[in-house]
Amino acid sequence: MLYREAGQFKTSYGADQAIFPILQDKLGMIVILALAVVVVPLMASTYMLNSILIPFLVFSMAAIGLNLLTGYCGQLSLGTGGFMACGAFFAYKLTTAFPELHIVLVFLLSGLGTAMVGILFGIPSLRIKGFYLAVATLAAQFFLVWMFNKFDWWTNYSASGVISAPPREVLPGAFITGTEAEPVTKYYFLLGFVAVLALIAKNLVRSRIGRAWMAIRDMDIAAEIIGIRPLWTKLSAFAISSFYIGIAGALWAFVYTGSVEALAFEINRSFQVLFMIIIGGLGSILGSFLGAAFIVLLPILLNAGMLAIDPTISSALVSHIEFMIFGALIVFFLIVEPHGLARLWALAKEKLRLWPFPY
Amino acid sequence: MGVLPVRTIGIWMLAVPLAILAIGLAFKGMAAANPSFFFTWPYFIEVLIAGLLQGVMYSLVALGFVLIFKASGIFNFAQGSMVLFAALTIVGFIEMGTHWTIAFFITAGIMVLLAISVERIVLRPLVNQPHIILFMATIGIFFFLDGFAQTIWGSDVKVLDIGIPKTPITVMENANPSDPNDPWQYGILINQYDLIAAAIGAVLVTVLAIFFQYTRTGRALRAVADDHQAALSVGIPLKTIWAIVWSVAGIVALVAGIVWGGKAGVQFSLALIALKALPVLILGGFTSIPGAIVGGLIIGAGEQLAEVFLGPLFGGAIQDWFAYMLALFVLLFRPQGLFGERIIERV
Amino acid sequence: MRSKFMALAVAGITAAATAGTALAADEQYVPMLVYKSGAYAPNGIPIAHGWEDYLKMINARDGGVNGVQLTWAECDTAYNNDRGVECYERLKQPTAAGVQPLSTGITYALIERATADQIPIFSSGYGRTSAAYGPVFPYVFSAPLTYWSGADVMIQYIADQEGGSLEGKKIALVYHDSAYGKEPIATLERLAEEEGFSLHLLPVAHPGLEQKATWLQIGRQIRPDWTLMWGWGVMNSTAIKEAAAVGYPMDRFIGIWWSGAEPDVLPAGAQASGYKSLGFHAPGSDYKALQDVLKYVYDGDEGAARLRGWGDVLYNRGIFSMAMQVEAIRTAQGIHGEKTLTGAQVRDGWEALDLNDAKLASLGFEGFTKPVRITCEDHEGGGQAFVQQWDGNQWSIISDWYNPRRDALKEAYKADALAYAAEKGITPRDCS
Amino acid sequence: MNDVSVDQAPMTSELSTDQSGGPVTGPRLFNEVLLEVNNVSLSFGGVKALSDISFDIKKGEVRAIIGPNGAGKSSMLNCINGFYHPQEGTITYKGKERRQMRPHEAAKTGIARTFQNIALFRGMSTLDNIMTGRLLKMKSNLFWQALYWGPNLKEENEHREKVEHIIDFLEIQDIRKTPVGRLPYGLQKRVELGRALAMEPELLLLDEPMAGMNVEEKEDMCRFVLDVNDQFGTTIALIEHDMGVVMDISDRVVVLDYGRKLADGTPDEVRSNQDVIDAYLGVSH
Repeated sequence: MLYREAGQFKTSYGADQAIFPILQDKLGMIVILALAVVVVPLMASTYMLNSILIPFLVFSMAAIGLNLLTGYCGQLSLGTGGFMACGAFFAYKLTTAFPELHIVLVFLLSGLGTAMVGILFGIPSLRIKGFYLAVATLAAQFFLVWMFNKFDWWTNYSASGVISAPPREVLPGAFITGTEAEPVTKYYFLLGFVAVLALIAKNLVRSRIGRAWMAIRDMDIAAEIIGIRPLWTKLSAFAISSFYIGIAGALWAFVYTGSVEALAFEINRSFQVLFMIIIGGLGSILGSFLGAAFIVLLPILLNAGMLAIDPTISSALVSHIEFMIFGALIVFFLIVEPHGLARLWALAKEKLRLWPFPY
Repeated sequence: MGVLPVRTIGIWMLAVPLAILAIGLAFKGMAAANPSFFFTWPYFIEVLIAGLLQGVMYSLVALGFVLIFKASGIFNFAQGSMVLFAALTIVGFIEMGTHWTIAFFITAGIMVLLAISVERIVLRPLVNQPHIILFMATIGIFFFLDGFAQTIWGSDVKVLDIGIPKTPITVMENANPSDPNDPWQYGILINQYDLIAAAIGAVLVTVLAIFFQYTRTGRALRAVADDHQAALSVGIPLKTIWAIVWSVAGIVALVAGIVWGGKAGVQFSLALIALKALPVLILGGFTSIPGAIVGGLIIGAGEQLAEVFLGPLFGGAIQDWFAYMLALFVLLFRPQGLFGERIIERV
Repeated sequence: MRSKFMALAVAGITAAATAGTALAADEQYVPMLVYKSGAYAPNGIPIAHGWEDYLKMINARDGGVNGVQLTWAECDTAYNNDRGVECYERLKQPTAAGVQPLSTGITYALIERATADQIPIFSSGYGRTSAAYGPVFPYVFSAPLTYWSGADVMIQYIADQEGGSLEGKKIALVYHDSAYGKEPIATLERLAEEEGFSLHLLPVAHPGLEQKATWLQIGRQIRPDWTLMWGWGVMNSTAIKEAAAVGYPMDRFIGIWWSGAEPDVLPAGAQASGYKSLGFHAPGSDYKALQDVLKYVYDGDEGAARLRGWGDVLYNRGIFSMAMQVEAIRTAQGIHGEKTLTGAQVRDGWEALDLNDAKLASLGFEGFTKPVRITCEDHEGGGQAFVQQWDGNQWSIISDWYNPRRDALKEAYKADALAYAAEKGITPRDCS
Repeated sequence: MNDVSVDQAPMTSELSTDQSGGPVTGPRLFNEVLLEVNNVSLSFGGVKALSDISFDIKKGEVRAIIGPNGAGKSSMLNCINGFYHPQEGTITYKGKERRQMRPHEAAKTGIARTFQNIALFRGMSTLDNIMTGRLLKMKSNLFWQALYWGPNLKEENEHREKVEHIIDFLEIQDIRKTPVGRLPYGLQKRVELGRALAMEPELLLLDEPMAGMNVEEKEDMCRFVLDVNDQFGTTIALIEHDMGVVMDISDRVVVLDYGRKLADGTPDEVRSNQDVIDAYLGVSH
C-alpha cells in the first residue's frame, strides 16, 4: 500500500530517467543519508567507525570500481589488489613529494595514475576473453605488487617497504590521516567522497558510455555492429574502473589502516572485492554497497556470534568455522539468488508494490 | 583430448630443443657482456631439469582444473583446497596408525564422497547459471573446505613421508680435477624426490589418458565435453558424468597432495599452490590435458630459468609474475592457449 | 571474562556500546592478538599458548599481580594486517595493558593507532626496529632485541667461527619478501662494508613454498660461506629441505629467532640436523617458571602440557614475552599505586622495567635469558642472543651469549626514527 | 508454403543474371546504386562460403537474398557490414570501395543490421537497447556524462524522444522498461529492429527477420519493414526463407546456393528460373 507508483506521473523524460523515479525511493534515500550523516556518528563507537564503517566505505569504492569493469563491461578482472596498490603508492609518492598539495587532489591524481596503469593492462582484453582474461589480469596483480615491494623508491627508501600516511587535513584543522585524525572526521570525509563518486558512477552507467559498456558485456559482436568501438569502450572501462580502484587503494592506505606494505594488496584483496560485487550484484551500484557491507560484516558477525553462543570456544575453531560458514553462505546465496543482493532488493520492492493485493 | 597428430609432435620435437638452445645462447651472451651474470652450461641444464620437474608438479594440479573445466565448463577454484583436504586426510589416517596404502584408498573414497556431495548440493541447483556464478560457487567451496579440513585435522604442520628418498644425485661429474675452472666439475645435480614425483605424475597422466580414450565413461565424458545438449540427447547421464569427473579430479588432488605434501609438509599453504597452476592452465588451454602437461613444463622451466638467471638483475622473487607474464604473452598470439580449442566467432 | 569481552564486542557491533567497560576493581585486562588459523598458524599457536598459560599461572600461583587478577581476550588475526587492525580495534579498551601484535606487518599498522589510543605495543624481537628509539616511539617497546641486533649477533658469531676475520667471505641472506624480511638488510649492508664480506640478497615470495631457484643459486652458483635466513612459517621448513636438496651444509645455515623452532625443522626430518638459529631465551623446560606453569596450569600433567607446546621454543617465547609484560604491569603498579591501570600508566611501567639477574632468578628465569633494562630512550633494553643448533631431536645452545654492538646500532635507530618523526611531524620527547 | 509457391511458378527462363542493373521489371524503379558487390569470395580454411559473388543494391529498394541453408546468405551480410573480410573481390558502398573495414566503421557509414539469432543486449531494458542504437549520434563528453547535466541531459532527452517515436512506431510502448531477456521471441525481434532503426541507417540488413514467427507476427513484421522503407526511405536488404513474404515485399531478389550466385532479378524472374527451382527442389546438379 505504501510503496506504489500509481498516481505519480512523469511529465518529462528527465523525470522518467531519474535515479529514483518513485517518490518513496527518494524519501528512502534521504532517510538513509540523514541516518548516515546525523545518527550514525552520534551512535557509533570508535570500534564501529574504525573497523566497520570506514573499511565498508573504502571497500564500497573499490567494489564500485570493479563493478564498472566486470559488472557493467563484462571484463572479469582479478587484478584489483594490484590496482589498489598503485593508488596507495602513487598517493604516497605524490603527497611526500608535494606536501602542500591538497589531499583530495592527491587521491584524485593517484586515481588518474592508476587509470593509466589500468589502460596498459586492459590492452590484452581486446584479444583475450572470459577466464583467460581473468587469469591474465593476475599478471597485473603479481607484477604490480612485486614492483612496489621491490623498488624502494616507492617507499622513499624505507628499510622495511612499509609506507605510512603523513598527517594531512581536508579542511583546516580537520585531519583525515595521521595520528591526529578523529574517526568521525575520517568517516564524514569518506561518506562525502564515496557518495559523490558513487553518484558519478551512477551517472556514467546511465549515460552513453554506460550503455556502450553494457552492450559490450551482453554481446560484443552485436555492439560492434551498431557502431561501438570495442577498443575504446573496453579501455575506457578499464581506465574508469582503475580510477575508482586506485582511489580506494589510496583511501585504504591513508584513511583506513594508515600504513601499508605492498603485501596488503595481495591476491586475497582481489578476491575479496570480487566477492563483494558478485554477492552484491553484478551491474549494480547499489549492489556494490550491499556486497561491501556483507563481506565486511559477515566475518565479524560470525566471529562475534560464535563467541556469544559459547564464550569458551577456541579462537582457532572460531576462525575455521568462520571459513566454513563464509564459504557455505556464498554458495547458499548463489543458489538462492545468483544475481546478488541488489536483485533480492529489487524483487522485494516489486512484491511491495503489489502488497497487500498481489493480483 | 584425442591423440596428437604426428606432425605436431614432430614440430615440437624440433622446436623445443632449438628454443632451449636459443635461450641458453642468449644467457651466455648476456654473461659475456656482464661479468656479474653467472652462466655455465651445466648450471643451465641443471636449472632447466629442476624447472621441468617442478613443472610436472604444477601439471598435476592443473590437471584437476582441466578435467572439471572440460566436462562442465566450470573453472574450479576449489582444486587447491581439495589438494589440501586430501593431503590432510591421508596424513590424518596415517597418524592414526593406518598403513599408507590403506589410508590412500580410504582418502580416495572420501574424495569420491566429497565429489558426489559437491555435485548434489552445489552444482545441481546451479545448472544453467552463467560461468562466473559457478566460478564463485567453487570459491565458496574453497573456503568451506579450507575451514572444514582445518577444523577436523588442525592447523599444525604435518609430516607426510611416503618413503621417497630426498637426497640429491649428481650425474655427469667430470673427473678432471686438474682444471679448477672446469664448469663440469660439480656435475649436474638432480633432486631424486622431484624425479620420482614427476614419474608418479607421468603414470597418473597416462592412466587418465587411457581411461578417457578407451573406456565407456571416457567416451561419454568426451561427448559431454563437446556438447552438453547433444550428449544428453543420446542418453548420457550428465549428472553421473559430473560426479565421476569431480571424483577423478578429487583423486588427482589426492596424488598432488601427497606429492606436494611430501615435499613441503602438509599444512594450510598447500591450498595456495592452485595459484601456481593458473598460468599453466592459460598457457596450455583450459580444455586440454596435453596442454596442462606441456604448459606445466614450459612454466616450470621458464620461471626457474628466469628466476635464476634474470632474477638477480631485477632484485629477485620474479618467478610468480614471470609465469603469468609468460602465459599472457602466449595468449596475445593464441587467445585460447597453446592447445585450447579454437574459438570461432559466429553471428 | 570471556563473556564480558564478548558482550563488549557484540555491543560494539550493534552500535549500542556503552562506553564504560566496568571492569571490576581488581582486574587488569590484557588483549591478545593471536593467529591460530591461516598459513602461519603452526607458528602462531604455541606462542599464544605460552601467553595464555603464563597468565593462568600468575593468577593461580600468585592470585594475580599484587592481587590484581589478569584477564584476557583473544582475537584471531590470521597473520593478516587488516584483520589485525580490526582485532585491535575490537579488543582495545582504556584499561588494556598493551598489545603484542605478533607480526611485523601488524605492528607497523598499529604504531600510530596505539600511540593515539595510549596503549603500549610490545613487539618482542620483531616489529619496527627503529621503534627502539624511545623519544620518537613512546608507546612501542621491542625488548629484548631488534632484528638489527640479531643481524649483528649473527655476523659476530660467523666472525668467531671464521677465526676473527670475514674479509673476502660470501654471506647470503634468504628473506621473506615483506616488511619483516627486509628489516636486517640495512644493517647487514653496513656490516658488509665494515668487515669486508660480500652480501647476496635472495628474496622469497610469500608464503615461501617456492624456493627451488633460490637454493639452486645458493648451492650451485653463489656457494656462500654462510647463509642467513629471515623466514617465517612454511618458508622455514621449505628452505631447510631445499638447502638439503642442493647439498648445502646445514651447520653453515643460520636462521633468525623466528626461523628456529620445532615447526620449522620437524617437517624436514633428518635433513634438518645441524641447522642453526639465533635465540634470546633458552629452549626446554628446566626453568622454575615453566615448572610452575606445569604445576599450576596443568596440575603436573606433563603430557597435556607438551601437547600445548610446553618447553618448545615458540611456547617459551610466549612465556617470556608475557612475563615481561606482566613485570611491566607490576612495575607500573608500583609507580602509580593503583590496582587497575590504564595503558598509559602501564607504559610508565615499561620505561622503568629493570629485569636484572636477581629479578630474573626470582621470576624463575635463571639462566633462561639475559638482563633487560628499558629506559625512556632505550626501548630495546640491551638483551643478548646465542646460537642454538638442532640435532634432529632437540635444540641445544652451542655458543656463548653475544652482546650486539649497540653503539652503532643505536645511532642507526635514532637516524631512522628521526626521519620518521620528520615525515610525521612528530617532535621527539626529551628523555634526559 | 514457400516451396509450394516456387513449385507453382511459371516456368520461364528469361532471367537476367547481369548485375549491372539492366532493365528491371517491377512496380518501382531505382537508379542510384547504393552498394555494389564485385566478385567477392570468402573461405574459412578450405571451406568456400562465397565464391565470386556479384550483385548490387540500389538506393531505396527492398532487396532480398534467398537460398537454401548453408548457401552463404549470412556470410554475405557479414561481408557487407565488415564482420568478415572477403579474400577476393570488392564491396563498393556509396561510391567508395572498402577494404578491411571493421563493423563499427560500417555502422558509422550508415549500415545497420539485425541477426538471425537475436543479438539483443539481454541484460538491458527495451528502452536501453534501442537507446544503444543512438550511441553513434551522441556527442556529449565524459565530464557532462559524469554530472548527468547540461549538454548530456539535453542530449539524453532529445534522443529519448527519437527513441520514443520508434517505440510508438513498433507498438512496443508497454514493454519499454522490461529487460529484453524476459520478452517473447516475436517481441525481441521487434526490439532488435527498433535498435537498428534507431541508428537511422541508410542501408538496413535484416537477417531472417521473420524466422520462427507465427502468421500474425509475420504480417506485423512485413508491415514494419515496408513502412520503414516507405516512410524513412531506408534501403533494405533482407534474408528470408518464407518465399511468400519475399515475393510480396521485395523489389529484387538474389539467389545463392553453395556460395555461388544462382539468379538475380525481380521476384517473378527468379520464381521462373530453372536453376532456382532445381536448387529448391533438390535436383542434383
